[in-house]
Amino acid sequence: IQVKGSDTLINLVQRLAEVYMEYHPNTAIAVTGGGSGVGIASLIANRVQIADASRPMKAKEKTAAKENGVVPYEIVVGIDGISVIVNGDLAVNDLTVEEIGQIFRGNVTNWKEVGGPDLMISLYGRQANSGTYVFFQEHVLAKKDYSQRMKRMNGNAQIVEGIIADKSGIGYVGVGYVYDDKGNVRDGLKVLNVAPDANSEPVTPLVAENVKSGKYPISRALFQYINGMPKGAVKDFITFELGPEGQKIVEEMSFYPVAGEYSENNKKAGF
Amino acid sequence: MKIPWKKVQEKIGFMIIRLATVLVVLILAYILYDIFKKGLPVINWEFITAKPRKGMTEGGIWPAIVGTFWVSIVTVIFSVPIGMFAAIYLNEYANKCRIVRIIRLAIRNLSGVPSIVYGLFGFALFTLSLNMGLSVISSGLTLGLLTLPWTVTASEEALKTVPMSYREGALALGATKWQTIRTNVLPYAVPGMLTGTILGLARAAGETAPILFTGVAFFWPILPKFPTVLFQQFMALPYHLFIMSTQHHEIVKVRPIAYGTALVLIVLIVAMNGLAVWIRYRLRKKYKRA
Amino acid sequence: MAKPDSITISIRKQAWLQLKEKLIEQFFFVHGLLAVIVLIGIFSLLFIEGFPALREIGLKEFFLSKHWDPTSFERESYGLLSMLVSTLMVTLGAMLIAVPVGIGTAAYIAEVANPKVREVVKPVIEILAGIPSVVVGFLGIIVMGPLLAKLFGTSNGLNAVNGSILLAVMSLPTIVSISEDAIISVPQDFKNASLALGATRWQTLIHVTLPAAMSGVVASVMLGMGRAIGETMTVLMATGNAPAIPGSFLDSIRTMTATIAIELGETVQGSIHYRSLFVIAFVLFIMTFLVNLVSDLVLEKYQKVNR
Amino acid sequence: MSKIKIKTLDFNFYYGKFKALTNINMEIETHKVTALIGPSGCGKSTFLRSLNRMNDIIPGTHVEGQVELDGQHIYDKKVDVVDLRRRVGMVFQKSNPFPKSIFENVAYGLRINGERNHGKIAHRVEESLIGAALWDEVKDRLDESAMDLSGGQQQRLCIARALAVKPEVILMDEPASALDPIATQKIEELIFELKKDYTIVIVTHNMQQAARVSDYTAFFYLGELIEFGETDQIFTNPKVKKTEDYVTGRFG
Amino acid sequence: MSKIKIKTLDFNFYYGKFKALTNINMEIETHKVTALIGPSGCGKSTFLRSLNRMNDIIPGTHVEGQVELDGQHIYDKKVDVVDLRRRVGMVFQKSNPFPKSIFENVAYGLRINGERNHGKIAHRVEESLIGAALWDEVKDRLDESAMDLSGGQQQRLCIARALAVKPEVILMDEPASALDPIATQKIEELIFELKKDYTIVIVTHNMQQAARVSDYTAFFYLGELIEFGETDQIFTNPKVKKTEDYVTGRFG
Ligand SMILES: Nc1ncnc2c1ncn2[C@@H]1O[C@H](COP(=O)(O)OP(=O)(O)OP(=O)(O)O)[C@@H](O)[C@H]1O
Ligand SMILES: Nc1ncnc2c1ncn2[C@@H]1O[C@H](COP(=O)(O)OP(=O)(O)OP(=O)(O)O)[C@@H](O)[C@H]1O
Ligand SMILES: [Mg+2]
Ligand SMILES: [Mg+2]
Repeated sequence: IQVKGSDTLINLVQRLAEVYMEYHPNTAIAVTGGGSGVGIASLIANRVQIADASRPMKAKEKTAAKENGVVPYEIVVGIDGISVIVNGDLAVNDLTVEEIGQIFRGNVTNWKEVGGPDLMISLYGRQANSGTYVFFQEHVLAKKDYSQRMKRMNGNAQIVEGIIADKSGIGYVGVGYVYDDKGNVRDGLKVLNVAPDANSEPVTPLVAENVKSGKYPISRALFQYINGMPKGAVKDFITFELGPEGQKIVEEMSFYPVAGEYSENNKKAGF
Repeated sequence: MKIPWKKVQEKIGFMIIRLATVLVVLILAYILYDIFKKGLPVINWEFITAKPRKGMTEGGIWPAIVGTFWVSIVTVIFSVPIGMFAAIYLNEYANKCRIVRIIRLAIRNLSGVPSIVYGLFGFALFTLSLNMGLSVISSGLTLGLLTLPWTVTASEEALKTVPMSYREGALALGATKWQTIRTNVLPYAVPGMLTGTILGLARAAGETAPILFTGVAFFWPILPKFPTVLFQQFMALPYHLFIMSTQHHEIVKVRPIAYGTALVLIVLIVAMNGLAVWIRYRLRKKYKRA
Repeated sequence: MAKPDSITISIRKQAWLQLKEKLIEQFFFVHGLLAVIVLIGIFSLLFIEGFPALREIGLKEFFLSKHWDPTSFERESYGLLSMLVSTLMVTLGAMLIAVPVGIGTAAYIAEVANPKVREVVKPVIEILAGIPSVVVGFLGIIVMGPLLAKLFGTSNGLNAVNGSILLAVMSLPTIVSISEDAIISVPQDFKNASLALGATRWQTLIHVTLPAAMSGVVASVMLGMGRAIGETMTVLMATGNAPAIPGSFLDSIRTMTATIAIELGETVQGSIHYRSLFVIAFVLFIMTFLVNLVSDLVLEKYQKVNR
Repeated sequence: MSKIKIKTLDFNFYYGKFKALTNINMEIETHKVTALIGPSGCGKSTFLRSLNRMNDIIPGTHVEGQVELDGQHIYDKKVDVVDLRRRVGMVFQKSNPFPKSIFENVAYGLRINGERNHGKIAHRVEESLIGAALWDEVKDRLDESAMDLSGGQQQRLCIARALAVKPEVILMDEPASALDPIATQKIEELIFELKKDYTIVIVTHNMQQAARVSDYTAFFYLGELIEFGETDQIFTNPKVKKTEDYVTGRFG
Repeated sequence: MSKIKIKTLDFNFYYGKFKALTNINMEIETHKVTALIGPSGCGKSTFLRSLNRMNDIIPGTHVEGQVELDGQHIYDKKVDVVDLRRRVGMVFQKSNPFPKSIFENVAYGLRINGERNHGKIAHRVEESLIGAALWDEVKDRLDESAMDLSGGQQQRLCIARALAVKPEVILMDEPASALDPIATQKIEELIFELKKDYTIVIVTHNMQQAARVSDYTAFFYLGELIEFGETDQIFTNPKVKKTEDYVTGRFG
């Protein structure tokens, strides 16, 4: 089985594959990153069986798939809160979605404009092939373009490293990336509380309930796409992912297990 | 006449260029020092021979070593014979006609084409058009194309070191051209060709851009038998280092693994370089006697 | 001694031998031709894949627009300019460092160092040439980045300076080794003549040896530059990849090579985005082709002079 | 007068556009030593190498006129160059033994001509080494590398190598110029022996050597054959002023 | 008898362990031409290059004994080699003009010695070219590349270049061996002119040339100075048998 796509999912899926292969030594699973776009493009070209995506397929991609005779089925394997992070020393704790959007579009360039110190903001984001990039653009930037000054990092972890070293930095990563191996937020890092609008309470994504309940405004489902109804080894693998052991790994990797409407969604694909 | 000034000028000038040299040597020394210091503690038997475990935060890099090995094999099989044959044509048969000048121009330009462009070319040609998919073969052939100009040039250099008098001597005894080449040129050129080939291969083994789209995988711990392995994706040392330093979930935690990978990669490449230099050194000694 | 009893070879065998010789030559020739085929293959593939995108986007927008944002929700834009500037900028930076250091080193090991030092330094430089670009990029992220951030007091070290330094390291071996060859092959005659007139070794180096080796040295710089332009992984890892037109060397930049490496995977085959990456590759190809051509011409001239 | 082995007819030689030999007409006698002399660059080597078509391997050369070997035009299309070179052997200025054993050096020409029988080869190697007056010095170390021989021995080895394929003519281009006086003397004695069985053409810069070893002498100047005749006559009573100037050392 | 310019005292020269010159004692007179002759490899060039310490640049060499220039030991530590070489100029076997213009070639020595005044330089360039009998041939094309001159002109240019720094002695290592007879004759005439102002030491392979141009001749053999005396005496009435053999062409 070849799995390709989102870097947000890659470590999770790699781990899932690793454990799965321990039980099923006869099944080989290759996991490759590159970004959600990469995975979906490969699925459309029929080069992989499973595409990881941290965003839903775009309409354009669905058309392209149809033209190629590929029928994508959607599965949600977990839920991710995208945390907005800044350096631990920065005197800013809360922002609204609107403010964050302005910052990343390059309209707000100094921390003092959002109540922080007089410091030029330096932006950290992902590359355009990342699902996080697209998701963030859709939901936070209101589909407007990112500032061209944003540094496009190769991976989530690199953004974290960058922010820890950069007193004026702001970036977005999956919640899973902010913890160290003991489960605490990493030194030198601060996860902002985000309010949906100026009138609401800012909430932190670090509390699972906030994300699962949708109170935290920037959360999303983690998708996998397959061509046609899953069968055989692919089906077996996905069953494992969605099963108790799989979902435990999802939690171990600091994502949240599938619940609510997303489970309904999965039923359509036969799970 | 201001003779002392000339001397002072000489002293200063030599000092500056000596410093430049020291700088270059220091750069290398630092790179090696850093990687050895931080990579060596990681290296043990398990690191070399085990698969990655626990979300690649533990275990070893064996699949990446094997992947790099197989890709290199395909590269060699593709580029060495072709490169050698082309070199033989250029150095032994060709005379100064236009087509030969075009060939030389082509080779020199090929050696300047960026590796990412080879990657793109390999992706479009091998992976897509020729339907080889993401595989060792696609990547190996792409790297083969990349190394081809180096192999040709190195082989030609080796052929050039064979004195003209060996050829003349054989021809004057009534040997045909091919006999001359086979019995009195190639035997002396092959070690030199080997040197160049190893150097090229070492460079190819460290390349990432050409394999990026043609077959390398983030995680693919499976090690099937030959020849199945050729048609599947693979892990490779340079790419492994790339993801360990930029893509992984916890880059700080896996930094030791990154250092270990870098060390293995460097040792591999330096060893190959060393081998090549050693062969050449022995060769020079032999020719000096001649 | 007896009258020579010639080794006689039958006519038919002779004809066969001659045919065999011809066939063998043809065999080698075909392999030689392959290089040309590959070059033309690359050229035409890049062109054919890229051309439709260029027609769609338009030359003016492609080369003059500053915006590169093929996945934008607002307006997909394909402007090469910022990447072109970035590429040229890191390359320039790299050359500013590598050229003086490289030529100095080459001159030192060719003319000043005693042979034992040369025997050590030359292999060292060859090893430097062999260090993979990912390793250099890796050290760029974890060693050079923080160092530069501290040095310049900037927020981070993933910027054009970092890229330039790393590319300088990558192109040094080329510059040193080809320049050294050129310097060392300046006929001893010239140097002798200069020394015999009462010149110091430094004067000889500056006024006679280097000028005589100049075309080789220039060629080495061009080749080093070609390497810097085409280098991918190092810049991808260590320059921050911000696609804005850089204002200074302390800004993050994104080169043409990095753009291809980042974006190719996500594109749908045949889409404008996909094809636009081939156009970038085509532009890169032409750039390195020109650089090589120039160095070639220079080298050729140099061989003529030295004959 | 004895038989003519080689004859050139209005022979011209070109390196690209440069005419290195102009209208050479010369006859070389069987079992005689013919010396070619003349100042540097006058075309001696070019002429010599034209006789076994070794110049063919230099790109861009061409010839006009004819060279005959035993009456056969050697520049004819039909002629097999490989066979011609076997018949007209060559010894070079700088001795160029192959980096093989002494034995293999001499055996080389036999092997490439398809001889497989080891006994025959061994026999011919011995014969040739004896012919080159080298056998006694090397018979106990035939398996050692030819590169370990002294310069003079190497040159005689090259002669032995040439003899092994039983050529009819042997061309020598300054065979002793890189050798010390004693080695030179050995080579000169050897030439004297060899002319019993072979026709020899030798280029030399050393007038005394030409006078000592040759029967006929040809004086070249700027690509032309100025004078050709018996050695005695050329050195004692040259007909052309230029020749006289040259052999008496007044120029060059 | 006129003044002694250079004097060697039990001079030995080593390339590593190899002793290339043994116990040379020789006196070179001011404003005379001294020729060095001998078979190839006997140490003529080595000796010549010892006189301006050009051998210093060959690694692994060392000397024993002394060479005096105007009574000063030139191998002394105190001696400035760079200055010595300015005083003892050198012309090489293969003409080696720099790949610069004719003018710059001659001006080179002045410039590196710190001369900046263009008028002075131009004047000295003209003077030197006249001294080397080249002025008339090149005066209209001083800015052209020196590489475009003929071999003989190049060699005279090298002489002019050496003259420009006003040396006291000029060493010449087979200055005409690569030239055609006419160019050679020009150089020989030039040497005759130059000795009025300079002390000249010349190596030559050509006995006739030595006889024509030199006042004194030194015959070297295997690193030893076999005989040294007036040129006439050496060629007509040598005291040592070896010298006689050599000058009459009986060996070498
Ligand atoms: N490969 C070549 N290409 C072009 N010109 C050549 C070539 N070989 C020789 N010549 C020219 O042809 C002429 C004759 O050369 P050749 O080597 O026959 O002279 P030579 O009499 O043997 O001289 P020497 O005594 O120095 O060996 C010379 O002017 C030389 O420059
Ligand atoms: N750089 C060197 N290293 C070692 N030995 C050398 C070197 N140069 C010359 N020799 C040796 O020193 C001896 C004298 O050489 P030199 O060049 O002085 O001879 P020469 O008389 O000038 O000969 P020729 O007439 O051939 O120029 C020779 O045996 C030579 O092999
Ligand atoms: Mg010759
Ligand atoms: Mg000499």
